[in-house]
Amino acid sequence: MLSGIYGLLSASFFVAMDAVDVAFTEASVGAGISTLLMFLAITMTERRDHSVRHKPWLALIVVVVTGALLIYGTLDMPYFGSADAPIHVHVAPRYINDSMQEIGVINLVTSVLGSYRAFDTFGEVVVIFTAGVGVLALLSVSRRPENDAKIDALNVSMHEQHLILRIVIKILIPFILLFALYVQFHGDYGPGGGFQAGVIFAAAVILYSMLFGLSTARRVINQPLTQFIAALGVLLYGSVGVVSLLNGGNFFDYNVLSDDPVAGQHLGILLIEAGVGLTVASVMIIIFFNFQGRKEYGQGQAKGDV
Amino acid sequence: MFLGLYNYWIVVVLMMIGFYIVIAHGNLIKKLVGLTIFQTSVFIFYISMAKVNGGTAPIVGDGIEIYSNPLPHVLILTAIVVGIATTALGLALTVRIKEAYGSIEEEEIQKKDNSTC
Amino acid sequence: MNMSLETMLLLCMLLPLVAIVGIVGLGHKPNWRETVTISTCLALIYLVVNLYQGLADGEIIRLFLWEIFPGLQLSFVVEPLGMLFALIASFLWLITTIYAIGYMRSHNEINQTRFYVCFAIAIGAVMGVAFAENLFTLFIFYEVLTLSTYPLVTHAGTDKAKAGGRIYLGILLSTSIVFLLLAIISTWFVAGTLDFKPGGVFAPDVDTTVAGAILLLFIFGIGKAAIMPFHRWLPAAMVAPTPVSALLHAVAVVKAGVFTVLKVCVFIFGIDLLAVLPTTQFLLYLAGFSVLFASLIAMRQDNLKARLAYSTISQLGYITIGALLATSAGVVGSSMHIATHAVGKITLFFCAGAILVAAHKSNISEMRGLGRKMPITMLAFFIASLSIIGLPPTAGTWSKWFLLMGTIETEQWILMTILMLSSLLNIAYLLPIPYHAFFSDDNKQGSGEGVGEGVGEGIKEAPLPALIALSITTVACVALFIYPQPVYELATAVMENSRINYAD
Amino acid sequence: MAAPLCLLFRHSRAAWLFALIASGTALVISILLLQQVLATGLISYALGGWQAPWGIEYRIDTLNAFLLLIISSLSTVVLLAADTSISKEIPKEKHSLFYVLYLLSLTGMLGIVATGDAFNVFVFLEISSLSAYALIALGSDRRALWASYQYLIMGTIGATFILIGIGLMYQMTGTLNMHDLSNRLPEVAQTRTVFTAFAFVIVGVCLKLALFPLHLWLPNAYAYAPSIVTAFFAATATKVAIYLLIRFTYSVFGFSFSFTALPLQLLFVVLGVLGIFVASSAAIYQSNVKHLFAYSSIAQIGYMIVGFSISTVAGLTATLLHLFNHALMKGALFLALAAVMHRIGSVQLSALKGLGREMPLTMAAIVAGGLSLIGVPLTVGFVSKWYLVLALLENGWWPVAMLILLGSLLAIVYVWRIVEVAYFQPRVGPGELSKDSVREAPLAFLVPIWLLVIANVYFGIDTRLSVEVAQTASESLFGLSQ
Repeated sequence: MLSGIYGLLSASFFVAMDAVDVAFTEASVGAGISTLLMFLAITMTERRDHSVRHKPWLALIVVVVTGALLIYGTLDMPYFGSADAPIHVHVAPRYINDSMQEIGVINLVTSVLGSYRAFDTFGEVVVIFTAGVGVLALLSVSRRPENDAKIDALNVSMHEQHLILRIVIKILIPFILLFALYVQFHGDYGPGGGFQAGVIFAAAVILYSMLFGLSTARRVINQPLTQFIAALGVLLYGSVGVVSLLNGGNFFDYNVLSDDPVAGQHLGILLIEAGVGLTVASVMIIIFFNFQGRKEYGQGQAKGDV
Repeated sequence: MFLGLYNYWIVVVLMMIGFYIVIAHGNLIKKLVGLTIFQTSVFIFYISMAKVNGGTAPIVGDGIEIYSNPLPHVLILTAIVVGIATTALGLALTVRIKEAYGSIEEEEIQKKDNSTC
Repeated sequence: MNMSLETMLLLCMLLPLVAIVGIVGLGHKPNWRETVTISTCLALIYLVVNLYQGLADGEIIRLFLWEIFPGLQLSFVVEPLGMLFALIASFLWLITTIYAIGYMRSHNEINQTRFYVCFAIAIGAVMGVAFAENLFTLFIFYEVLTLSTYPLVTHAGTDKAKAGGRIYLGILLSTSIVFLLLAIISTWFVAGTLDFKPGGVFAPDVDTTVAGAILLLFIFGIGKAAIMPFHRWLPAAMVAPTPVSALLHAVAVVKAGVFTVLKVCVFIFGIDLLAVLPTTQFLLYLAGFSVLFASLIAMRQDNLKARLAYSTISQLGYITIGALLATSAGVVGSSMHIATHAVGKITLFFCAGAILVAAHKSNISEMRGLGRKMPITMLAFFIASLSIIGLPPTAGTWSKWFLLMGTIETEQWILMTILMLSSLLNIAYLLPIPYHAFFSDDNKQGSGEGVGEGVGEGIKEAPLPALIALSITTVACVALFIYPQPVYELATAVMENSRINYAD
Repeated sequence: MAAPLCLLFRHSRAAWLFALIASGTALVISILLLQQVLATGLISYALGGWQAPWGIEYRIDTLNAFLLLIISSLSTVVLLAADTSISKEIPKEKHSLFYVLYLLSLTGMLGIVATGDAFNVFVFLEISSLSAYALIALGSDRRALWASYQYLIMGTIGATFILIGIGLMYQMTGTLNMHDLSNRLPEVAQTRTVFTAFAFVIVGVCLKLALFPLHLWLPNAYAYAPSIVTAFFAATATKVAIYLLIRFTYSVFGFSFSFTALPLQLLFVVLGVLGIFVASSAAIYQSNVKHLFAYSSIAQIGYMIVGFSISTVAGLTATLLHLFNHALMKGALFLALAAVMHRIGSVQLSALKGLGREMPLTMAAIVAGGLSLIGVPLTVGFVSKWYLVLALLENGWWPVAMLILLGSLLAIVYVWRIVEVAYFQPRVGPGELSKDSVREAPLAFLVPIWLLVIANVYFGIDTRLSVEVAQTASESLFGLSQ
C-alpha cells in the first residue's frame, strides 16, 4: 500500500518536474499495476512479517558509503534547474528545435521516443515481452477441468456479493477502454502513447476479471490470444523497421515510409505506438492472469487436498 | 550552493532507503519493494536533471520558449517499463519460491537448502 | 626407401600416433596388437638410425611445422644431443616392449590396450622432446609426456596407484607450469627467442642476476630431472608396472628431464654465460646434495624398486652437475651418462620386474639365495650395478670419468669428493643384492621364510621375452664400455658444435 | 548492416529449429562483420537514420565484432544440443517458451555488444538479464528458483548502479553516445561527478561480472539452471560483462582517466588474484560438478581481470584471448555435463564414477576441456596463459605472474578429481542405476561437444586468427583512448 502511495507521490513529483508523460506512466504503473501485483503476490504468500534483518550494520555501512559517494558526486553537478547544464546544450536542443520540421509531432517526448531513440523503445517493448514470457514460463499452469469447475463455483459464490460494484464496473469498462484508445492515438499531441494506453487497457480487463472471475475473463480473452497479440506487437514494431530497411533507409528510418518524410515519420510513430500498446496491454494481461491463475490453482489444490 | 543541489540529495536519501531495504530485509517481497523504491528514485533523479527553470512540459505549443529536456523523459519511460518487468518477474519468482519452499524468508530458505543438500 | 630425411623426422613423431589407431583397433586381439606395437618399434628404430646416418653425413635435417604464436614455431631439428637421446629411447623402447609383453601377460594386468596406447604416445612425445628445435616445442612435448604417462603410473587403479599418480602429476605439472613456463616466458621476454642456439641466446651483456634467476627457475622447473626437493614423484611413480618404471622413470621421463637441463644449459645459456652466473654455484651444490642424500636414502630402502628409484635420483644429480659445471668435459660426461645410465638402470629395473614376476618378491631382504634360482637375472643385475657404480668393464666408467674430469677442471673439489663418495655408496647399496642372492642361504633367516621357501620351490627364471630383454641391455652395458665411439662422438659433437658456432 | 541481428526474436512460437536458424544467421552475420571490420575498420550504423549522438547508433569495431562472433557461435553450437537436452529437464509445454527466452537472451547480449549508446546498453542488459532469470528459474530443482531470485536482486542492483552511472555521465556531458561521451568526458574529467559515475558503472558491471567478492550469485545460478542454459551463460554472459568493463574503462572514460582516477589497477590485480585463489579453492571442495566448474569460471574471470588490469596492449590482448578461449572451454565442459545430466540425471561427482568407460567420448571431452582450463600446451588455455604471463612480465610483475601460475595448479587439483573419479573408480551403483542404462551421449550432444573440443585444440595450435583479432582489438582500444 505504501508503495502505491509512493508511486502516486512520485508521479505528482514528475508533473512538477514538467515530465507529464513520465508522470502518466508512473501513475499507471507505479500506483496501479505494480501495487496490484504486489498485493496479489502478498496474498499468495503470507502477510506476516517475521523477518529478521540480518547483518543490518553491514548493510548500513554499504548503504552509507554508497550514499556518501553519490552525494560527493552531486557536488560538482550543475544546479538543479539551471538551463546551461550540459544536458541542455548538447544534444537536446536539436530535439526541441528541429523535431517539428523533421518529425512534426507536437509531443517532443513522443518524437524522441518513437523516432530518434526508436531502438531504445524497441528494446523496451522487448523487455516487457521478455517479462511476459518469463512470467508465463514461471507461473503458467496446465489447467485441469475439474479444478476449473470448483473454481467457477467458488467464484460465483464470491461474486454475488459484489452486485452493485459489478454493475458500476460494467458501465465503466467501456469508458476505460475508450479512454485507452484515446490515449493511444493522442500520444502525438499530449501526454500519452502506446505504453500508457496499453496499461489502461489492461487495467480494464483486469478490473473485469477481478469482478467476474478469471475463467469468465479468460473466455473473453484467452491466453493464446494474448500471447499472440503480445508477439504481434513486437512484430509490428520490428516490421516497421524492416519495411523501412527494405525501402532503402536504415532500420527504423521512417522517412522512407512515405513520399513526404514528415508523413512517413507520422506513420511510423503511429505504427510503433500501436505495437507498443498491443504488447504492453497483452503482457500486462498475461502477467495478471497468470498470477491470478496460479493463485486460484493453489487455492483449488488446497481445497482439493482438504 | 546547497540550495542548488537539495533536490538531488533528497533523491539520494530515497535511493539509499530502497537500497537498504534490498540488502537488509529477509522478506523477499519487501526486498522487491525496496528495489522498486531504489529504481524509482533513480527515475526521479533523471527527471530532475531534465528540468529547466521556467520551462514547461516538452509539448510544443505557441508562445512557449523553454521546454524541459525531453530526452531523460524518454529514457525514464523505458526504465519504468524495465522496472515493472523486473518487479513482475521477481514477484512471479517469489510466488514459485513460496510454493516450493513454503516460505519467503531468506533465512528459512537458506536453512532448508542446507538441510537438503 | 627414398623418403627424405625430413619426412622421417616427422614420421618419428607420427608413427607412434598411427600405431595407436592400430592398437586400439586390435585391442581385443592381443597378439595382433602387440605385433603392431613391435613393428612400430622396429620402424621407429629404422627411422632414427637413418637420421643418425644423415647426421653423420653432415646433413642438416630441419622440419618446420607451423607457427603457433608469431615468432614461435613448432619445429624440429636433428642435432647430436637429441640424436643421442632419440637413439637410446627408440632402442630401449623396442626392448621394453618385448619385455612388457612378457611381463604384462604373466602378470595378467588389466587395461593392456590403454597401456600400449599411452606407451606409444609417450614415446612419440620423447621423440618430440629429443628433436625439438626450440624451447617452446620442447615444452609442449614435455607436457604431453607427463600427461601420457599419468595413466601408466596409475595403471593398477588402486588407491595406492592413484596416490602415486597424484604426486607424480602434481609435482611434474606444478613445477613445469609454475617454474618452467615462467622461465620459458622470461627467456622469451629477455632474449626474444626460444631457439636453441649453440652458445646460448642471451645477449653477452645480459644482467646476470636476471639470467641467474631464470636459471634457477629452469632447474627447479624441470621437475623431471628430479633435483631435490622436487624428487618425490620418482619414488611415487614406482607403483607403476615395472616396464613403465623401466622405460619411463628410468629412461624416457627422467632422461627427458636431464636432457632438457642439458639443452637449456648448453643452448639457452651457453656454457660461458653459465660459468659466470651467480646461481650456478648454488645449484651445483644443490645437485651435489641431491646426489649424496639420495644415495643415503637408497641405502635404507628395502623395496628394490624404491632403492633403484633413489639411485636414479642420485644419478640424475650427476648429469645435472655435469651440465652445470659448464666445461666441455662436464657436458660430454653428462651426455654420455644419459646413455650409460639409461642402459644400466633399465637393466636393473628389468631384473627387478623379472624377480617380481617370477618370484613375487619386491623386497631386498627376501632375495637371499635367489641367484641360484635365477642366475641370468642376477648376473645381469650385477653387471648393471657395476655400470651404475662406474667400474670397468662397463659403460658407466666412461661417463663417470668425464664427470670427474669436469669437476677437477673447474676445481670443484667438494663436488669431486661428493661424486666419489656417492660412488662408494652405490657400491654399498647395489652390490650387496647380487652378493646375497648368490652367496647367502635363503633358509638361514628366521620367521616368515617358510612362506618364502614354499614359493621359492617354484621359482624359475623370468618369462622368456623378459629374459631376452634384460640380456640385451646387459650386453649393451658391456658393449658400450668396449666400443663407446658412437656415444662419445655424439657427445663431443655437442660440444664442438657449440664451440664452433660460438666462435663465429 | 547490423540491424538484421535484432530481428531474430521475432516469432514467439519459435521452436528449436527456428532458434537454431536465427542463431546461425547471427553467426554468419557476425563472421561477415568481423571480416569487414578487419578489412575496413569501424562500422557505424545509425538506427532510424538519425546520426549519433541524436539517434542511436550501432558501432562495430574489432572488439565488438570479436565478441559478437564469440557469442553467436557459442550460442549456435549450444543450441545444437538444446533440443535433446531440454527434453528431459523442462516440461514439454514450456519448450517453446524456453526457446523464446533463449533467443531473447541472445538478442540482449548481441545488442549490448553491438550498440554504441550507453542507455541502449542498459536496455539490452535488462533484456538479457530478465530472460536469464527466467531461464535459470526453469531449472528442475527448486533451488533454481532461489538462485534465480538472488541473481535477480543482484542483477537489478547492478543494472541500477549502471543506470545511475550513466545518468551522472549524461548529466555532465549531455550525451549518451559512447563515442561522443569519450570526446566530451575529458573536459569534465576532473569533476567529482564523473568520478562517481565511473565508480558506479564499474561496481555495477562487476556485479554482473561476478568479480570476486561480488560473485555470490553465480555458482548457484549456474548449478541449478537447466544444463543447456548453463552452457550458454557460462560461455557468454560473463564475457559480455567483461566487454562492458573494457568498453567503459577504455573507450568511454578513456584509458588515462580510468587508471588514474581510482587505484583501479591495484584493486583489480588484488581482486583478480584473490578471485583466482578463493574460487579455485572453493572449486576443489565442491561435490557437484556444475558447482565446481562454476567456481572455476569465477577463477577464470580473475585471470581476465588481471590481464585487464595490466592495462597494456599485451595485457588486454591476453584478456581478450582468454575471453575467447574460456568461452570455448566452458562451452565444451558444460555441454559435456549436460550430456552427462541427460544420461544419468545427476552431475554429482559421485555419479560420475567409472563414466570414462561408459561414455568415453563425453568424458574425453571433459578431460580435454579440463586440460585446457589447466593450461596444458596445445590447448587454448595454454595460449591465453602464455600471453597473460608474457604481459605480466613485460610490466615487470613477477610476483603476480608467479601467483597466476600457482593458481593454475589449483585447477589441476579440481580437474583431476573428476578424472580420477571418472576413470579410476569402478562403476558401482547397486540400486542407483542399472549398468546398461548408461550409454554414450546421443549424437546431438556429441557433435557440438566435439566441435568445441576441436576448436579448443585448433585454436591452441593455430592461434593466428584469435591472436590477430585480439591484438587488433586491443590496439584499437588504445588508439581510441589517446
